[in-house]
Amino acid sequence: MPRFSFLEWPVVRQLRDGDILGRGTAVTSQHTRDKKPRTVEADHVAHSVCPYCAVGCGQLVYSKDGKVTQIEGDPDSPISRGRLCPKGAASEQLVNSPRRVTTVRYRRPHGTEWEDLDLETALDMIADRFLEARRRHWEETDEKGRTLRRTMGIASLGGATIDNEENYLAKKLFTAAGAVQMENQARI
Amino acid sequence: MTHSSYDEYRQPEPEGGRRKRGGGGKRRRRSPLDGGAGGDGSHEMAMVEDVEFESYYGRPVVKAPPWETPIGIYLFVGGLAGASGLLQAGAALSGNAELRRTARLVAIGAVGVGTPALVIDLGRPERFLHMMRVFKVSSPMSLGTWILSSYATGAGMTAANEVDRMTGERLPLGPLRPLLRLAEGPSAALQGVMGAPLAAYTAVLLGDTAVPTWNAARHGLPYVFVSSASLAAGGMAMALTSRRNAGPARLLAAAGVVGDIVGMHYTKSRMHPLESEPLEEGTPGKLLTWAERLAVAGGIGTLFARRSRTIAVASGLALAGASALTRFGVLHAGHESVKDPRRVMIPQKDRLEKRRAAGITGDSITTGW
Amino acid sequence: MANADCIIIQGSNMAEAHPVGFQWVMEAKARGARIIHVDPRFTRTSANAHKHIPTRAGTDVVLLGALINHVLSNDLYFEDYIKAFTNASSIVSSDFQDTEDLEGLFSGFDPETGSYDTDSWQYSASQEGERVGDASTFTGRDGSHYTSGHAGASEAFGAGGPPLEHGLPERDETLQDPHTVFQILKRHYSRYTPEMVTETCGISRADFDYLADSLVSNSGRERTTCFAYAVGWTQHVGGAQFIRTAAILQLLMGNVGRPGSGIMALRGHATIQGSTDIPTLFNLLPGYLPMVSVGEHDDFAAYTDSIGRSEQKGYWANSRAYAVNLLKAWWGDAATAENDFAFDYLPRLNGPAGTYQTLMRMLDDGVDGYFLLGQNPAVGSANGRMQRLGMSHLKWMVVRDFSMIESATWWKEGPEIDSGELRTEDIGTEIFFLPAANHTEKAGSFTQTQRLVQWREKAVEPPGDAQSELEFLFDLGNRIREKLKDSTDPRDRPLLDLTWDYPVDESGEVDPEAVIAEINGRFESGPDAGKPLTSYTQMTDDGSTSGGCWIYTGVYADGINQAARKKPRTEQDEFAHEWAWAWPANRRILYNRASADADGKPWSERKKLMWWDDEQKCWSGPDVPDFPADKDPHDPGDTDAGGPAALAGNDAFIMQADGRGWLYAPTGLVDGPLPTHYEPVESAIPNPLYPQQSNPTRVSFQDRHNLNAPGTSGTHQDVYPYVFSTYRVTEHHTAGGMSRWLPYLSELQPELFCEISPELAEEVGIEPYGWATVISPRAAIEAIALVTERMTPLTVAGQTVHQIGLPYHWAQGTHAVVDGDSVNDLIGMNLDANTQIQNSKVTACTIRPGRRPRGKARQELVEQLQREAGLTLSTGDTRVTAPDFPEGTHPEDIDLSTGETIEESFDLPAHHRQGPQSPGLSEDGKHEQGGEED
Amino acid sequence: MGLLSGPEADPAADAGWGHDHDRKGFFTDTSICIGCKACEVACKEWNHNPQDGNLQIMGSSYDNTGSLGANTWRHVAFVEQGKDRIEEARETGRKLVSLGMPSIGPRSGASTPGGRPGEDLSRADTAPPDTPEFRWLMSSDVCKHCTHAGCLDVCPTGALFRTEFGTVVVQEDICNGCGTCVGGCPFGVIERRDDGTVAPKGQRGRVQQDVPNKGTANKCTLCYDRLVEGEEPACAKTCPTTSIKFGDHDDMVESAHERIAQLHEQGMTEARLYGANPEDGVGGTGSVFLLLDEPEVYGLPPDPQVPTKDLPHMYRTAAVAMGGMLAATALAFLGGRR
Repeated sequence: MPRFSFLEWPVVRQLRDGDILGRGTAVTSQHTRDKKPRTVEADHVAHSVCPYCAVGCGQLVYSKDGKVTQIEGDPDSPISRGRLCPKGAASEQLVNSPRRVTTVRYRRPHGTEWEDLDLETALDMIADRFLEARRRHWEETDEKGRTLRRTMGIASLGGATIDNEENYLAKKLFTAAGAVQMENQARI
Repeated sequence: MTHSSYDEYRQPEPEGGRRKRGGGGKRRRRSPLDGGAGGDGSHEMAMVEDVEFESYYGRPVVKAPPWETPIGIYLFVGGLAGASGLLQAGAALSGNAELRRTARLVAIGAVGVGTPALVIDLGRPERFLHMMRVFKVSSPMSLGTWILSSYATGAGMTAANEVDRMTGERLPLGPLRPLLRLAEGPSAALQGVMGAPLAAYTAVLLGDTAVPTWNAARHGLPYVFVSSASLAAGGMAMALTSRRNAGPARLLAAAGVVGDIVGMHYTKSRMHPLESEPLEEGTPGKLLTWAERLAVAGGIGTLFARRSRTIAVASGLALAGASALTRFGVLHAGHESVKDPRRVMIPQKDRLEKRRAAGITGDSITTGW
Repeated sequence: MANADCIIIQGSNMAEAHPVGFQWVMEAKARGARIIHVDPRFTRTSANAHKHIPTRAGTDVVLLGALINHVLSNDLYFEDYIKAFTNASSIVSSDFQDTEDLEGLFSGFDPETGSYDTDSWQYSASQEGERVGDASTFTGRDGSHYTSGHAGASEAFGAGGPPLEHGLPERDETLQDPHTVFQILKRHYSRYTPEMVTETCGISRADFDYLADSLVSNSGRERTTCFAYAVGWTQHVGGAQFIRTAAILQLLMGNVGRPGSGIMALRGHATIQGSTDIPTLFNLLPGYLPMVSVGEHDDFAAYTDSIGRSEQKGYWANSRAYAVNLLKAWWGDAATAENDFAFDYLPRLNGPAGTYQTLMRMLDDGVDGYFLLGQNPAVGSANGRMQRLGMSHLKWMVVRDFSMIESATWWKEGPEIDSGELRTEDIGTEIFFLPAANHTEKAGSFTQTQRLVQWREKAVEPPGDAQSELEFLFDLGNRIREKLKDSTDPRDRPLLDLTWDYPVDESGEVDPEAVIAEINGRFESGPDAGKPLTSYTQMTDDGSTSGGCWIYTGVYADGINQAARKKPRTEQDEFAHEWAWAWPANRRILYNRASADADGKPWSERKKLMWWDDEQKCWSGPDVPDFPADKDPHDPGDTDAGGPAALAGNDAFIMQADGRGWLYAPTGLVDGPLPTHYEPVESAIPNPLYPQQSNPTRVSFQDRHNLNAPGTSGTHQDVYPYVFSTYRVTEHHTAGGMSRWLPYLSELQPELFCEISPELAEEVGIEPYGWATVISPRAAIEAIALVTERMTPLTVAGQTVHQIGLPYHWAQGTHAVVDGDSVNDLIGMNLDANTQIQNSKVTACTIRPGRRPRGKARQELVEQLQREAGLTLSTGDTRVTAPDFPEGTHPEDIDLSTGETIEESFDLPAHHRQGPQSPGLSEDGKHEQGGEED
Repeated sequence: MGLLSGPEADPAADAGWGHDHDRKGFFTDTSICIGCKACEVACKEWNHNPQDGNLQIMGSSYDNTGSLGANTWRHVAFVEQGKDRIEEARETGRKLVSLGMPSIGPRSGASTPGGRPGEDLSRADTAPPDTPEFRWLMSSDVCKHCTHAGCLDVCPTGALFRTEFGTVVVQEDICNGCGTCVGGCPFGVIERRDDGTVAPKGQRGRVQQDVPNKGTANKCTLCYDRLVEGEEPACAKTCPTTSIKFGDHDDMVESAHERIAQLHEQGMTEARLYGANPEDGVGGTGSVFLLLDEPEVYGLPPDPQVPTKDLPHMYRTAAVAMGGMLAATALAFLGGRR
C-alpha cells in the first residue's frame, strides 16, 4: 500500500476535485488509474486460427514471456470478423489448462499405474515397436498371389485438428511403410 | 423422486433439493398451503391472493447483502450503544453518576462488541480502514462509519474516565489524566450527539437497499430502530443500575416499548402484503413475534421495576432480548424476502399499474418505443 | 450465404455447431431472407429461423424428393439453367431399371455380395463401347459448390469414380425422350408426394407447402436459395444420397455456382476438410487420388486411367500428371519414368481398411499398434464399448493429446473396468501417452469448410515434452529410417528412398513451410528448376515437376506462403482473395461459370457474379473464374483434345467428364444413381415407398457387441420402441477432449442430458430434470432428462414416433472437469457404403426413469433386453426385402431368447463378419465382396 | 449535479470527469441472440473469473449458470414458451406501444426515438407473423450500468466509481467486501465473491482455479481495462450475431429505438425496450435491452427503482425518529427526577 498522503486522501479530493459525492474522480486508486488491457502488455501477437470447428475463425494469440495471455477474435478475418463462439473464446484455457499433461506417461503391459518415461526413450521404443508390428503383419501378396506389399499390424486414427502439413507427413510415412489402416475424424 | 434402485448413486443433494426446479412459465398460487411447491422449494411460501406470476425459473431477482449473524449483533449493540449514549449524556447533565457510569460502560461494551462484529463480516477485514477513505452522504454505510467512529471516540474517552474513577485513579495515566478529565465533557457531548444517529442510521442502511422487505419498511423502520435501541439501552441500564437511579432508564425503556410496537405496526401498514409477509411468517416472523412478546413483557416489567431489583433485571434482560430479536428478525426477513421473486415482481408490477392508472405512463423501464 | 434469399437448414444445427458461421445466416435474415430449419429437434437454430419443421430423422430423401417431384410436375424448375448446365438431356442406357421397376432396387444388384454392378446405369453412348463418367472430386457425390465430398466413396474410387472414358453422351434437348435423365428423374420421384411426406416424415401438408413455396419463390434468375447441412445428413446409412438429393434439387432450381446458392457443408473440425484433401484416410492419396487397389490398378496406366483418361473432358484428364507429381514429391530421384515413378512403392488395398474394419481386425488380434493422434475413439466412435474392447487386444498404442482422454485411460477407469468385463492386470496393451502441442504452439495450416487454407503463426513454444505431430512424425520417420539404413529388404526401399530431408531449425524442429512448399510442388528440372509451381496446370507427367497435392498447387506460388496472407477484410472486397488461399487456384465460389447464362451473361443484375467480357475475351467478375479464363461461352470444345480444351463454353461443371451438373449420377455412387428413400436400419416403420426396407448396400458388422434392434423384422418391436439421434451442443466439442477439460465450457453444460417430449416423459414416467436410462441393443447409459416441447412426437404411418435427443460429449473418467456416460456406446456400427461413415442419427432404444445399474448389472440389463427382443447376430441385417429378390445367405444365428447366461449363449466366435460388406472392384468391373473374411 | 434520481444527461460529468467523454453502453438485442454463451466465456476469460456453480444441470433449459453474480457477469437466459404465452407477450407489447411516449417526455439524452407516440398498431395487428406454436427465447443479461447506480451511491469506501465512460466499476484493490452494494442494486447484479463459490465436482478435487479478488464485490466492468485503450468489451467483440452491441450510449439507445420500430412494423408487437427511458426508476440504464416478452420472464424486475432515490426521504424519516428519541430521552430524565 502506498504511503498515505493527506492531499491524496479521497475525502480531501472530494472537496478539491468537484466530485463532492465521491462517485468518480475523487475515489480512484492509483491501481485503477494505471489500468491497461493485457493485450497491450503482450510482447507478441500471433495470427492464428481457431482449432475447434471448420468455420476457421481468425484468432489473435497474445503472449508475454513465452506464455499465452489472451486469445481473442481477429477482426481482420473475412470469415469471422473478430467473433468467436464459446469454444473459441475459451481456447486460452486449452493452452493454459491446469489439467493439461505435458510430460510423457507410460503404462507398461499389465501395469496398474502410469509411470514416467523419458521422451527420447519413448520415441525410440515406439520406433522399434512400429518396425516390429510392421514386420509381424506384413502382407506381400494376397491369396491370389497379387502384390499387396503392406502391413496390417499398425493402424492410426487422427483427429481433424492435425495440420495439413502434419497429415501430409503422416500419410507419406505410413504409406511408405505400407501401413494402410489410416483414418481420421473425417469419417467419424 | 426415486425411480430406480440405482438412484442412490446420485451425488449428495444440496439442501433444498438437487435441482432448482420450477417452470419458467406461468404459475398460479392458490393457497398458503401449497407453499414450498414452487421456487426452489427451500422455504415456505406464504400467500397472498390467487395471483398470476411470471419469473425466471423462480430464481431470485435481487440479492440481499451478505450480512450474517455479526451484522445482526451489530444492529443490536449499535442501537444499544446509541441510546446508551443519550442516557449517559442525560445522566451527566442531570448528575446521575451511577446511571451515567452504567450507560457509559454499556456503551463501550456495545461498541467493543459491535465494531469487531462489523469487521468480521467484511469480505476483506484487513481493509477495514478503507471505510475512512471517503465521506459519502449518499451512503448510509459511509455516514454510519463516521458516526460510529466519532461515537466510539467519545465513548472511549468517557468510559476511560469512568474506569479510571472506578479503579480509584489507579490507571497509569500520569500527566494524561488531567487531559482525560478535560476531554470528558466534550466527549460526553460527542457521544450524546452521535447516539441518536448511531441508533437510527442502520434503519436507513437497510431501507436504502433493493431488498423488498427492507426497502418497503423504509417509511417506518427508523422509528422501530430508535425505539428498539431505546428499550434495549433503557432495559440494560435499568438492570445494571440501582433502582433509585434507574428512573430515566425505565421511562426510556417504556417509551421504547411503545414506540417499537407502534412503529412496527406503522411500518407494516405501509408495505405491500408480499413485502411485509416475511416479517410475520417463517423464522423471522417467529423472531419478531417473540420480540414483541418480550418487549411487552419487559415494558410491563418496567412499571414494576422500581419495586424490585429482580424484576428490573428480568425485564431489562427481556427488553435487551426483545431488541436483539427485533434486529435479527428484520435482518432475516430481508434475506427471506429476496428468495422468492414474487416479493420483488408483484409489488413492482402493482405499483407500476397504480401509476399507470393514475395517468403516469412515462416512467416505466419497459417501453414500447 | 449472406446473399441468399432463402436458407434451408436441414440436417444441421448450425447455430449451435457453427455459431460464428451462423452470423451470415443472421445477416441474410436481416436482409430479408427466409430461414427454414428442418430438424427432428427444435434447436437454437430453429429458435432463430422463421420456421421450424419437425421431421423424422432419416427421411430427408422423401422430403427433398417430394420437392423435386413438386418442381418437376409443376414446371417450376429453372429450365434455361438445367438445359445449359445439367445432364437433364443426357440419355441413359436402355438397360437401366429404376426403383420404380424393381421395388426399391436399381438394376444390377447382386444379393450375394450386397452390391451393384453399375454397368446398366451408364449413359447411352453415341458410339458403342464408350462411356462417360464422373471424374469429379467436387460434385460427383454432392453437387455442392463448397464441399469436396466426405471422406470416402467406396475405397475403389478415390477421386470420384470410374470409368472415365472419352465420349459424349447422347442428348435430347427437348427432354422428351423417356430415357433422358429428366424423364427418369420425373418417374423416379413421382412417388414422392406431399402425402408421402406426411406419411413418412411426419410433416404436415401446410408445412410442406410453406417449404416448397419458399424454395420456388426464392429461386430463379433473380433469387437464390441455399441449403446447409452437416452430419445430420452424412451420419446416416445413405447419407451421401441425402446430399445428392439436395444437389439435384438445387441444380433443378439453378442454385449452384451463383451468389447465395449452393449446398453448404458445415464441417465440424478445424481442418476436417484439409484432412480429406491431404487425407489420412485409407482409401485416398492427396488430392483425391485413390489408393491403389489390387486387381483394379495393376499398373500405373490402369491406375491413372481409372481416375481420368487423357481424352476426357475437364481437369481430371490430367490425372497422370497429378499422380506422377505426387510420387515424385515422395520418392524424388527414386521415382523415374522407367519405374513408373515408383508406383510399386505404394501399398495395395483389397477391401476397405476403415476404422471399423480395423477395429474388427483388432478384436482378432490382427493389429499390434495403434496411433491416436488427437482422437478419442473410446468416446467419439460408434459403439465405444467395442472400441475399448478392441484396444484391449492391442500390443501397444500411442496416444497423443493434451490431456488424459478416455482413450488413454480406459484400461484403468473405463466402464468395462467398472463392470468387471476387463481387469486392468489382464490388459496387455502398452500405452505411450505423448503430450501434444496445441494450435498456438506450432505453425501450420488448417483448411476450413469452404476450402480456405489458413496459416497459423506459432505463438509460443510447447511446454514440457509436448511436441507437434509434425515433430513427432518427422522424428519417428528419422528413427525408422535410421534403424533400417542397412536393410537390403526391398520392402524397406520405399522408406529409405522417401524424401525426408526437411530443413530443421537450430533446435532440430522441422520447418512446416518446407512441407507446404513440397505440397505445393516445384519444378524439378528445366530453367525454373527448384522454383515453386504456381498452378497445377503447370504439372507435367514426365517427372520434371513434383507436387504433393495437386489441388493445393498455388498455395506456395512465387515462394510466398499464400495461406499466411492476412490482408484485413476491410481493405478488400467481400471475396477477400488476399486473405489466405482457397483451393483450387484461390477460387471462392466453385462452378461460378454457372452464375452466367449459356451466353455468358449474368442471369440477372441482382445475382451477378461472373460474366463473359466480349471485348477482353475473357471471363470477368469479382471471383476467380472456375473455368478456362478465355474460353468463349459459345466454344463447342475440342472433344478430340481431351482435358480442359475439350470443355464446351457452357460446360460449367469442369470436373465432370461431360461438363455437366449431374442430376443423375451414372457412376461414383455404389448405392444407386438416384437417391432413394430407405428406412434406417433399426427403424420400426415399414418403408412407405418400396418393399425394399433399408439400403441394401450398407456396411455392417455382425458381432455379439454390435447387435441390431429388430426394426420391422421380428416380433418384439416393443423392446426398443423409440429412436434417438446424437448431436453436439455449442458448449462442447465432439468427444470432449478439447472442452470437458475446460472449466468455462464445462460449467455451461455440466452433465449429459437427454431431450424428450412431455408426451414421452408422461408415457414412461420421467420427471423433468430427473434421471433417465437409455438402453440400446449395445449398451445402457444414464442422463438427466430435459423434458421439453422442443421435442415433438410425430405421427408416421399411423404410429406415434418418439425421438430422443442425446448429445455425445461426455464420457466416464476422472480426469476431465465433468464426466458422464458415453452416448456413442449405444450406437451400432452401420456404415454408408459410399463414405464408410457410420449412422449416428437414428438408433433404436428404450428409455426408463431412474439411473442405470452399476457394475456387472449394467451389461446384464442390456443383455436382458437383447433376450426379450430375441436378438440374434443377423437381426436387422436382412439386406433385401423386395420380394422379387432372393435373400442373401444368412450367417449362422444364435438364440438369445433362452435366458442362458451371457457366456453360454455367446459361446461363439466373438464376432462373425460374414455379412456383405462394402464392395471392391475386381478387374472385370464386377463388384465383389470386400476382403475381410472371418 | 449530484442527483440521486431522474434524467441525467451526463453521469460521468456528475462524477467529476468533465464533459469531454462519451458515455458508453451496450444494446443487447435479444431478438438475434442464438444462445451460444460466447459472451459468458469471453467475459470470464478476459476477467479471469472463476467457474460458477456445482457442475450440475440446474433445471432451466440450457442455462446452467443461473443468474448474474460475482463470477458470471454475462448470463444467457433460456426460456421455452408455448403459444398462449407468445400471444400474451404480443398483447402486453401492444398495450405498451399504445401507452406511447411519455407525456413529460425525455428532455435529453435519448435523441430520436424510432417509435411514434401512441402509434396505432391496428395495422400491425392485422398482419403479425403467424403466431408460432413454440418459441425459445435467449437473452444475454449484464450489469445495467445505471444512470443512477444504487451500488455506487451506497458504497462506503469509494471502491465503486463512475468511470469517464459513464460506467460503474468496482476497484478490486479498494473494496473491503462490506456488501452494502449488493443490496443497493435493484437488478441483483453485483455480488460478493466468496471462497465457497468454486466447488469442484465430487470429492475428486478436479480443477481448482485460482480465485482472484476473493471477498470483494464483483460485477461487469464493461471491460474498463479494455475501454481505456479504445478496445471494445470482450462480450460484444465475441458475439457471433451482434446481439450484443457496444458503443456510445446515445447511439445504442437510438439504434434500439430504430430496431423496435422495425420489429413493430413486421408485426412483432411483443418486442419492447428495457432501460431506454431516462425517466425510469434508475434514470435509464447504460445497458439497453430489446426483449420479446415482459421483463419478469427473463428474471428482470418490472419496475426497478434505485433505492437511493428515496434517500432524502429516509434521512428525513430518520431525523424525525432521532428527534423522537431525543425527546423521549429528555422526557425520561425530566420525568425520572420525580
